[in-house]
Amino acid sequence: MSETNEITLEFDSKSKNESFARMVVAAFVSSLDPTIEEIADIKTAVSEAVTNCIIHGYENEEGKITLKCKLDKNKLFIEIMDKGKGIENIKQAMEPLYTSKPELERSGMGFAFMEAFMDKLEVLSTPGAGTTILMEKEIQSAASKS
Amino acid sequence: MSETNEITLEFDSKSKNESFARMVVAAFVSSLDPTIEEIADIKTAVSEAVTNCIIHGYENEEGKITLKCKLDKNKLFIEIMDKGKGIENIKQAMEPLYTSKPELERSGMGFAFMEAFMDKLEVLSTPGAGTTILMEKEIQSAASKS
Amino acid sequence: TGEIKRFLRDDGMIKVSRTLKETAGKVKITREILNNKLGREPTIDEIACELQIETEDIVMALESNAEVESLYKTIYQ
Ligand SMILES: Nc1ncnc2c1ncn2[C@@H]1O[C@H](COP(=O)(O)OP(=O)(O)O)[C@@H](O)[C@H]1O
Ligand SMILES: Nc1ncnc2c1ncn2[C@@H]1O[C@H](COP(=O)(O)OP(=O)(O)O)[C@@H](O)[C@H]1O
Ligand SMILES: [Mg+2]
Ligand SMILES: [Mg+2]
Repeated sequence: MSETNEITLEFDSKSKNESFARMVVAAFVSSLDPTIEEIADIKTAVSEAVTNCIIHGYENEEGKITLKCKLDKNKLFIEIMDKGKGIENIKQAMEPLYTSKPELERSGMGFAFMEAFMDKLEVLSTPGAGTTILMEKEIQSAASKS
Repeated sequence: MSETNEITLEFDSKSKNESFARMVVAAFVSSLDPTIEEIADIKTAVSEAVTNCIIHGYENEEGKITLKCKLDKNKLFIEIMDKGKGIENIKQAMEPLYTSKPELERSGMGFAFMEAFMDKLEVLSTPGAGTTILMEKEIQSAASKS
Repeated sequence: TGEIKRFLRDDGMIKVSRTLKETAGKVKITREILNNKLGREPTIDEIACELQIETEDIVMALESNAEVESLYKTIYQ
């Protein structure tokens, strides 16, 4: 049996599914025996990405969000995709504190958190077509944790 | 926002994903605040169905398993599908204690458990094309539990 | 079929959310104890082993708690 494992989840763009998506990723990565801190970091990144799909991508209208997770040895790859309105200026969007919705009291720190809590972050987007977030994180094995 | 919620999950036919699929379904129904017994029942049914896909459907070869969950008010619908070898005689397969793999010390009680723990069970299968299990269960509302 | 169910378990009508909160509390304490003992963050399997519960239940219990803990640490440390 190969050492990779892959799942694809599609769910409705509803705020209650943010918690669900977070749990799915936590459940998926639990086979690598992570620490609670590693799980918390990953969940935060997933929350931020999924919230962005719901609030910015679909602007609270109905839509589908796709979450892909892949494990290759002890490396976790996460892809979160919406087919919403997309991002015009990705560089600006990724700047800490930048938000296009200050009226919603958004912190503008979503991308900053994803970058801080994961090893790698990539943002792909086409205005009018949607946004895809790619993230990577290596889970330390228990042996190398000490 | 409508009262239904739907997810589709696709995962590899690997035994460690049995636990994963169980957690996903538990996470999905958690918004209804079920009892321990309800969750245990649902998890058992999901485990049995997923194990069947892995052991019987794909006979431990690689393959994809699809899990769909839908909530309509407090009714949970679960669909578990493989594209494996299918079942020749569904009636026989569903008989308690029947197993086509006695050499693996299977109990032959998988379908019996799914029937016991869920409100409804339906088995669709085409030899050579795959098997789909449909299950339903109503989660008692918090109000009606006192 | 009700017979099989009663034979297998007798957890009655207790809500999952309640036991998950209890588990979350135990996990929190055990994490600290193991952290002190090992001199590093324990893994979830180590916590599960110490508490004699399933790793699955720990994963579920984590969600019932404040999951933004790690955020706070980063901002306010
Ligand atoms: N999935 C998305 N679809 C469309 N726009 C997005 C998406 N994700 C992020 N953005 C844009 O990037 C900006 C910055 O995102 P973020 O750092 O999470 O801050 P915030 O969500 O608080 O606004 C958002 O305000 C929005 O304009
Ligand atoms: N997904 C499936 N694909 C092919 N055959 C299946 C599948 N699920 C069940 N079966 C058949 O139905 C029989 C009975 O299943 P079950 O009641 O779960 O008992 P057991 O798994 O212990 O054999 C199996 O032995 C197998 O022949
Ligand atoms: Mg954001
Ligand atoms: Mg079986």
